[in-house]
Amino acid sequence: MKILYFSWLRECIGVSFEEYSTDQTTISGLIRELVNREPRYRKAFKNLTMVKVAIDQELVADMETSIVGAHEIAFFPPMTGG
Amino acid sequence: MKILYFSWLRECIGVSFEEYSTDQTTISGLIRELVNREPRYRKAFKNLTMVKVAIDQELVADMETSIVGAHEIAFFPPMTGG
Amino acid sequence: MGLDSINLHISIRNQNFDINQEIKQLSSGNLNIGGIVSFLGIVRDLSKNNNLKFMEIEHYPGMTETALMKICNEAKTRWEIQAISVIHRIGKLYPGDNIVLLLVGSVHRTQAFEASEFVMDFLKSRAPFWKKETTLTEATWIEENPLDEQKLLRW
Amino acid sequence: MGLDSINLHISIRNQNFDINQEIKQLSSGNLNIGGIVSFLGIVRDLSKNNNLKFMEIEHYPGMTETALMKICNEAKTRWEIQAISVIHRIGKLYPGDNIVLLLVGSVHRTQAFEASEFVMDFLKSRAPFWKKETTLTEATWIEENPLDEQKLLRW
Repeated sequence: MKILYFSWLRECIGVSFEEYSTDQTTISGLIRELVNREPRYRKAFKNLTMVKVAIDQELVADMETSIVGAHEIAFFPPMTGG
Repeated sequence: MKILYFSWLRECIGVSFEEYSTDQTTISGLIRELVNREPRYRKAFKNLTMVKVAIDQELVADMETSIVGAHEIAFFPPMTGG
Repeated sequence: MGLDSINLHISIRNQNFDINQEIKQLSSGNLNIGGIVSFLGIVRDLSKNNNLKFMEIEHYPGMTETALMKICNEAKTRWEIQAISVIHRIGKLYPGDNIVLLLVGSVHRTQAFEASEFVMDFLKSRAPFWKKETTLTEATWIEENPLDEQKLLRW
Repeated sequence: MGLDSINLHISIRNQNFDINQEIKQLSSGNLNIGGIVSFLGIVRDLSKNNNLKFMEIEHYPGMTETALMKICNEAKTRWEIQAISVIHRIGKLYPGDNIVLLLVGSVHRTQAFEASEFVMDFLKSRAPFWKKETTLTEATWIEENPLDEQKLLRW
């Protein structure tokens, strides 16, 4: 799958996207795995109330949502458009 | 005083304004006097729910409002701007 | 207080307006205006047989300006807005022509939206304008929509 | 149904827009549109020391368009509106620059006003845009206004 990062999450992790394979089946599982990878992920996901997630370009509110079969997962802070 | 007519009241009465002197002290008194003057006034003021009044360019809702000292009285149908 | 602290612009006229230019004028010199809500009214053909030739708009010079000033000042006391502009055309207008342009500038989006609705609702039923439609077959004065008067009750 | 019966236009881009031209495009060929409500968002200097140099807007290509389409279609099912246009700029913008233009055309004024507020409220908190402000001294990502999320509850 492809993982995308936007805004300060992108700056913190240092890439705008990466290809990634995981056996994790939920968003929270994926985040746990990333956080254990490197300090930059730990820093980015430090405060999860500041992180929003989209699976295949659809916003999801529940961190226990399944990511099985997902092509694209995006992490970003609350939106500030308009 | 000056009496002004707008929209179909103007068309019905045939003038856009006229100078007028009256001993009447209220709007309803003035209308009664006008109606007794000529058929064109009777026709214009036939249905008073369709007639609005402004005294010195200020809309008034009550037909018993005093016109004593007024400089300008206007009769017109409900507004349809915008 | 009142007119001093708000940029208020009212214009009743025959000529058309340029929206870009009006917006530029409204926001010029005020970088606090982060949002401008506008309402543009256009002549549409509401006649039964869709055969409107033109519309004529009459108004009560003097009272119109006073009534609009009053409405805008009331909006200014109720909402946090920085600037209002109202342009209303009079005379002969054709289908598709612009009739009215309201611009409300504010720091806060919601404030500008509410103030705009307020001004339009009162402009419609309290500013002395009257419209006459001429179709291919007849000329009739537009009648008040009873809903317009009802709308005022919500404010 | 959905997109068929409504004139829907969504554009995410670097370049500025011309409001006159966008309005012309929205109302062209639809004389039923008697009113157009618009919201124009402009870059303003909200930094503490009033020293904003520029703003950068980032977005999520693909998701942005999908999210806006969804918002506009929802507005279309809730209100009687004939046309919606949303233009949102991305990239580097300076104080006074246009950011966003929303146009909603309708036969009924009130419908257009409500639909516009709805679209702006959801655009603000549900469309994937992020703003970063660079002042003379620092660069910071704008934080969400908690009120924006609350505003969604009224719909």
